Amino acid sequence: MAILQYREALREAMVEEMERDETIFLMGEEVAEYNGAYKVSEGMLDQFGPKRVIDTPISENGFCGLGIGAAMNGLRPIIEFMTFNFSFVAIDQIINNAAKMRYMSGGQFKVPIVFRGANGAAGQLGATHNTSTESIYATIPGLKVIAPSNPDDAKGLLKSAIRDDNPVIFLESEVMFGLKGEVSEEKDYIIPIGQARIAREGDDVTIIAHGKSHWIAMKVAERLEADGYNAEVIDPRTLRPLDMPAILKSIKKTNRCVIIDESNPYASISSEMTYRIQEKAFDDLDAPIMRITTKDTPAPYAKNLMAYYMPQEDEAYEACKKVMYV
Amino acid sequence: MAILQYREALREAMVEEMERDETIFLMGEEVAEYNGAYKVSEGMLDQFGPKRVIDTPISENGFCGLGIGAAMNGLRPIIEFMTFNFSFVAIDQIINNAAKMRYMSGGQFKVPIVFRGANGAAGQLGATHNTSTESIYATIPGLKVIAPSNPDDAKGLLKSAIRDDNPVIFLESEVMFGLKGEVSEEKDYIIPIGQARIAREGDDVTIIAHGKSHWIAMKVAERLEADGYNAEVIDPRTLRPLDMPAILKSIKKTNRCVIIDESNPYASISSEMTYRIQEKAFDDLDAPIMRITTKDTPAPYAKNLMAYYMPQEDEAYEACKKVMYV
Amino acid sequence: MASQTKGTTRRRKPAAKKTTPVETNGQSEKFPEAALKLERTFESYPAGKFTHKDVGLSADQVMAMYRNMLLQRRFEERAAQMYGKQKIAGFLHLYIGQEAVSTGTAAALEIGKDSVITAYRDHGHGLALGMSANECMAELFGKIDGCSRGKGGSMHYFSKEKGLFGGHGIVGAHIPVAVGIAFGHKYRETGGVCVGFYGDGAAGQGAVHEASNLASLYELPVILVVENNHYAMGTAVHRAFAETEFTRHAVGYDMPAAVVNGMDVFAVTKAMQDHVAMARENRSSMLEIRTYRYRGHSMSDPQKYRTKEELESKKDEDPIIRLKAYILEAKMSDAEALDAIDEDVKAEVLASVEFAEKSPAPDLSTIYEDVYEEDDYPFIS
Amino acid sequence: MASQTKGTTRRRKPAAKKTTPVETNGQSEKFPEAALKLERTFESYPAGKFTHKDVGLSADQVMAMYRNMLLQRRFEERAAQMYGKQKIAGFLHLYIGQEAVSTGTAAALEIGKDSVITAYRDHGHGLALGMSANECMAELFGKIDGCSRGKGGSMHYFSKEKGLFGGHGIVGAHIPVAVGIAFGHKYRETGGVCVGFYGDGAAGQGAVHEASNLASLYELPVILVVENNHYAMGTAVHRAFAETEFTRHAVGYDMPAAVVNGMDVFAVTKAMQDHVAMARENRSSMLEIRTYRYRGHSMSDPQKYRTKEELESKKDEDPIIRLKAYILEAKMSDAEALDAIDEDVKAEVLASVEFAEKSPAPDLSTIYEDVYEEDDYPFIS
Ligand SMILES: Cc1ncc(C[n+]2csc(CCOP(=O)(O)OP(=O)(O)O)c2C)c(N)n1
Ligand SMILES: Cc1ncc(C[n+]2csc(CCOP(=O)(O)OP(=O)(O)O)c2C)c(N)n1
Ligand SMILES: [Mg+2]
Ligand SMILES: [Mg+2]
Repeated sequence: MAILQYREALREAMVEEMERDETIFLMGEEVAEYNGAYKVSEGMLDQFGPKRVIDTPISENGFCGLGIGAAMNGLRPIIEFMTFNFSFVAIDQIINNAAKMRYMSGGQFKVPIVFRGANGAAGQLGATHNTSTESIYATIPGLKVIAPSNPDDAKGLLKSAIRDDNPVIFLESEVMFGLKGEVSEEKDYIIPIGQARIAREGDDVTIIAHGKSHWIAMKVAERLEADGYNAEVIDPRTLRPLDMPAILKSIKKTNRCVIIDESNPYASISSEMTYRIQEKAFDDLDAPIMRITTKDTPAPYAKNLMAYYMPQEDEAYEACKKVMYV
Repeated sequence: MAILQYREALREAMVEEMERDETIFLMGEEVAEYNGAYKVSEGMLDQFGPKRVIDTPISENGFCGLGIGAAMNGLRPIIEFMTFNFSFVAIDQIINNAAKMRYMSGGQFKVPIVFRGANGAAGQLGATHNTSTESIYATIPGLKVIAPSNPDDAKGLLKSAIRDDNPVIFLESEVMFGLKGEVSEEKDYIIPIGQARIAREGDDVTIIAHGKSHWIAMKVAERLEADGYNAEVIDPRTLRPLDMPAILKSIKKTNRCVIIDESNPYASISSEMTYRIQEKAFDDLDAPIMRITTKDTPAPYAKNLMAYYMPQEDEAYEACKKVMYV
Repeated sequence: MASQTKGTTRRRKPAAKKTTPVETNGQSEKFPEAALKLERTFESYPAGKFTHKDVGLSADQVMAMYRNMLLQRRFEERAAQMYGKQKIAGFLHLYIGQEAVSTGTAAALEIGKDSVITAYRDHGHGLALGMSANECMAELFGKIDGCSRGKGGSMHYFSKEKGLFGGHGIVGAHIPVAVGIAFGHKYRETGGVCVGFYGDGAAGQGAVHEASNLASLYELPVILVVENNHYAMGTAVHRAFAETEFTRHAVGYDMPAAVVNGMDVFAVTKAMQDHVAMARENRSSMLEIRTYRYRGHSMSDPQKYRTKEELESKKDEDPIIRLKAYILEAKMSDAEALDAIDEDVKAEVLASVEFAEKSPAPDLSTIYEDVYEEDDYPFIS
Repeated sequence: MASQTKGTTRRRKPAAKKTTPVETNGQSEKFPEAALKLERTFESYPAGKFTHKDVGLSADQVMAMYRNMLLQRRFEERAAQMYGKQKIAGFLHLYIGQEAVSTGTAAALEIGKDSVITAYRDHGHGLALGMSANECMAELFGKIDGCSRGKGGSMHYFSKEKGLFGGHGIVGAHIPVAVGIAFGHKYRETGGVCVGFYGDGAAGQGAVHEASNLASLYELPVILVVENNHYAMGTAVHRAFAETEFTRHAVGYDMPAAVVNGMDVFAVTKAMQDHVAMARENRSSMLEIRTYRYRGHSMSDPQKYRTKEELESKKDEDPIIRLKAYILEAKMSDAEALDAIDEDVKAEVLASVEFAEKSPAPDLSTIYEDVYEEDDYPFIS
């Protein structure tokens, strides 16, 4: 096992895949000469040259569409959003072209493309730069959506995403780019899309959390352990498709569920998980499913407000106790 | 009561408000000289002239942003999307500018604007022209989202939306534009935003459905009545904010719920309603909440596929029987 | 970074490759003391200027073009009739009047190697590229033998074999895709080029702006073509654009541009040949092809935005009548033989209707096909 | 529809209002037989050409401009320091080097009547329009007395009173809003105009394209200004645009355009005055103001994309040093008095830091304020 930063794991995934397959290229703002706004692609221009590591103008709609056309014509683009906040100017390309092209063409044209970059809150950046986009992308059939919480998953899943013949939304995190963790050194390390990871086993309550909320879940589980309760922590890793078998198996054991989801609450990932859990495991639930999300407001700037805006560890802890009736 | 088409009710709402308030204007593709792609604005250019009824180039991002700037500077724009399928090229303006401007400016600038037009499926138009956008807009704090199912609600709610000092997403339907119904002739007929309508009372099962799915709910309720069951049919009318008190009151009575939602299922309105119902009325539920949605695929063209794609009356009927355990 | 010069990104290679004369005032370190001057010339390809020989076509090829234009026309006339009979639903945007554009383009391309992408008004382009009337009609009928398996309908013709990257419904949104297809050709060194057609109305979309700059900046083998039929639904060009000369839109992208009379198939062929040649050297360019749509925008258009007189006057320019006259004048054929072609085309179209009728509706299970690559994707249900 | 002529939509009123000479070839019914020719001239506003008298400024006004430019500079220097002390977080994009642009603009506007909107690099514009250092610093500190109640931060300065419609974080997305603000002025007949600033990088956004066409088509009182500081983060202009002369981007919108040396505050004032005058007659226009950002893009920029030499050479053009030299040369003031101004400005900035420190953090309950108009909106919780 190597110890890598999250950003390094992402880079390793891209580098290994690009070494393997000449049709893969990386495109985005500042990915080449600047070595990436968040240094994810550091050194890649030097290694692969400007044919395959390509700086763009600030034209997300244009270069996402370019990626889609290139994917239809034999290439496998990796498109970096400096952050997913800026994907809204290009969302029509993702929703109407990337996700639907195979369908509209009756299967003639596939779009093997990865849209990747930081998603979700990243501190005191204000309302436009802290958007969690996962529920918006997950609602779209034709896309896959991945949100790894640690370097190992980041590597294994990004490699899978690049090899996947469908358009994949790959959600990283500004806040986690520097996060270090063990990463498999296995050659061709692949984590299959659509499989959740049981990060911690337990039978008192199931905590589901993706992306950086996973780390809140782990802390809450520790606190609960100190109280004598065993939380099972599930990191879904892939949001579309959801690994419902893994989630349902856990619920059948714990009979309670808390979801931590860094999205605005309305029609979020937590809403969907709740629907599907109660649909399939109604009789197994001993308490309502509870969710901890960001507030139902835009993101503020002030330090205290922004801290308050985010899912709170305390809230999650209290929610667990509440669903355990303790 | 007058008998009006849905489109006529919308037009009456706009005309009455524009007669009342000079700062209101209507802008969009083909709204003026062509009298509206779906004839909603027929005659309005003649009545109000080109200063207030304005044709645009096919530049949704541009003219939505224009509307937002105009709203910040003392006007009350009504922006028509030919259909909401085309709102994706402008969604950044709606999410980042309309919804967040008041917040980012610490309350200095309000954005009283209505984005209106047809939403959802409209027959054999293929994958890009059949998108239900409600869950995407409803997730955004700062917006209100309305989806009337009949002419009377269309009129009363559009008038409220135009008067509202917040940005409002107003979702109509191509398929319903010709739908006729009674419309109040009351002067200044206003239906408050955020209030559900109990379309039919009953105590065996609650069926919640907005927009044109409401009519499926009504048919299902009739079939159930023939079987000897009384369904309560709730038309939420406003999707953000949701009238949870009305919904919960009904659930406490019926203890069962079926939701018909013409969105793709993942993170849809039905997901959110389910979360909130089980959260607040867990002990009142005698069966899992069931939803009927469009298929988890893009919309196809072929007649039989498209019919199959849509929420099915039969499915909804069966779901009601299932949650009633009959 | 020495490797930069081989890159995709343009490094201000100056005016050498320009075909339009340019007063070169690249942004310099020195601030300009005097007013900046700009001069540009945009080539014109008027009707009647080019013969079939000028564009290197044999008499047989001209006859094939004529037949294909007629096929496009008769196919759509029949489709309109079938729409009236409710065999076809949704939108049906007819290309009638614009056939010289699709046909002249196809004549300048290497089909199989080059690519075309267009908006929803795509029947003409599909047939010009050699798609069969059968697969095209079956698609309109929503049948399994349609080119897109009945999933696409009128707006979504696709043919991987013929290089048609679609029929697209979101105005302007396929132009970035066009640029990406060209990117693929250059990257893979296929030698192919991409022609991206968009309507005059689509020029109002930001997507077209972004894509145009990318095409020129990255020096991609693409020809961006405004198929200017004078209206976007009911909106005449001058009601939507401050600058109605589309060639001038190319100035902001430092792209050569030309204007073409789209009612003369040889003018289109010539312009396309010239610009395809540029594209083969990775020089992107823009064409405005002026044409006219004889029918309504889709099937339910009262057409109050134009006068009967205007429509009639334009019918004098009918590209099929023009080519017919040319053929007769050049004595490539005679009236009788041309009538026989018409009969033949009509028979082909009728056969396609029969084919479409007989083709089965897609099985309901196909709704879940072609969404994802894999067969076992766990759809929500 | 006779009423059309009074409308918002432009009806091809021809070249009468043009200030740049134009070869008029409006799209005509007749197809052009010969190549189309285009000639344009873009005015230049170089440094050193205009005196304060040329732009109608009194000595007092010049001194006030000098003081304000210095205030912008010192304010940001202090803000950078406070960022280092973690009193300020998130992004902090400094305007240092660009102060002549904000200041020259404010001098040409009627504050209170006219409007300005810009991107996230907004401190200079705020202070130039007369916002107080206190409310500006408190905003950076995220305090309740900040101009945006601590909700906006560095990127989101707003002042309804001074006509600053924001500080905006999504590149280019505020330019349609700029056009809408101008629409509001015209519609309500306020006599006001709107100046919309965007970065060179932002010109790559489709939003800017769409907005530019709308502004020109609807004849709105707006001036669209590319504040060209040569880089978008690490991307030099020539690496992002096929056409690096921004004035030429205006051709596609039939808009007059000019280039301005943004290191000379009088050049900016003059250009703005000329274009504000056009705007007051509902003629939209475009300005490219060339300037230079002396600091990194935000606080964590290694700046490897430019050489030390380049940076140093640009510092010779420092707009504050230039104005100082002008003042001394014109004997409007002397070195001592200028030093006193500097001290005074520093004191004002220090006081603003103290003000910001003392201002309370917003109460947690304010998180739910300013989302909706009403107090009783039923938030999900
Ligand atoms: C983004 C978007 N906005 C609006 C529409 C609705 N619409 C479909 S066709 C059309 C007119 C397009 O005109 P033009 O580009 O000139 O093409 P033509 O129909 O003349 O071939 C419009 C507004 C759309 N499909 N996509
Ligand atoms: C749509 C969008 N894409 C990307 C970004 C990230 N970003 C922030 S500033 C910037 C560079 C902008 O450069 P320019 O417009 O020249 O303005 P300057 O910073 O030079 O003032 C980028 C890419 C963004 N904020 N919005
Ligand atoms: Mg057109
Ligand atoms: Mg810049």
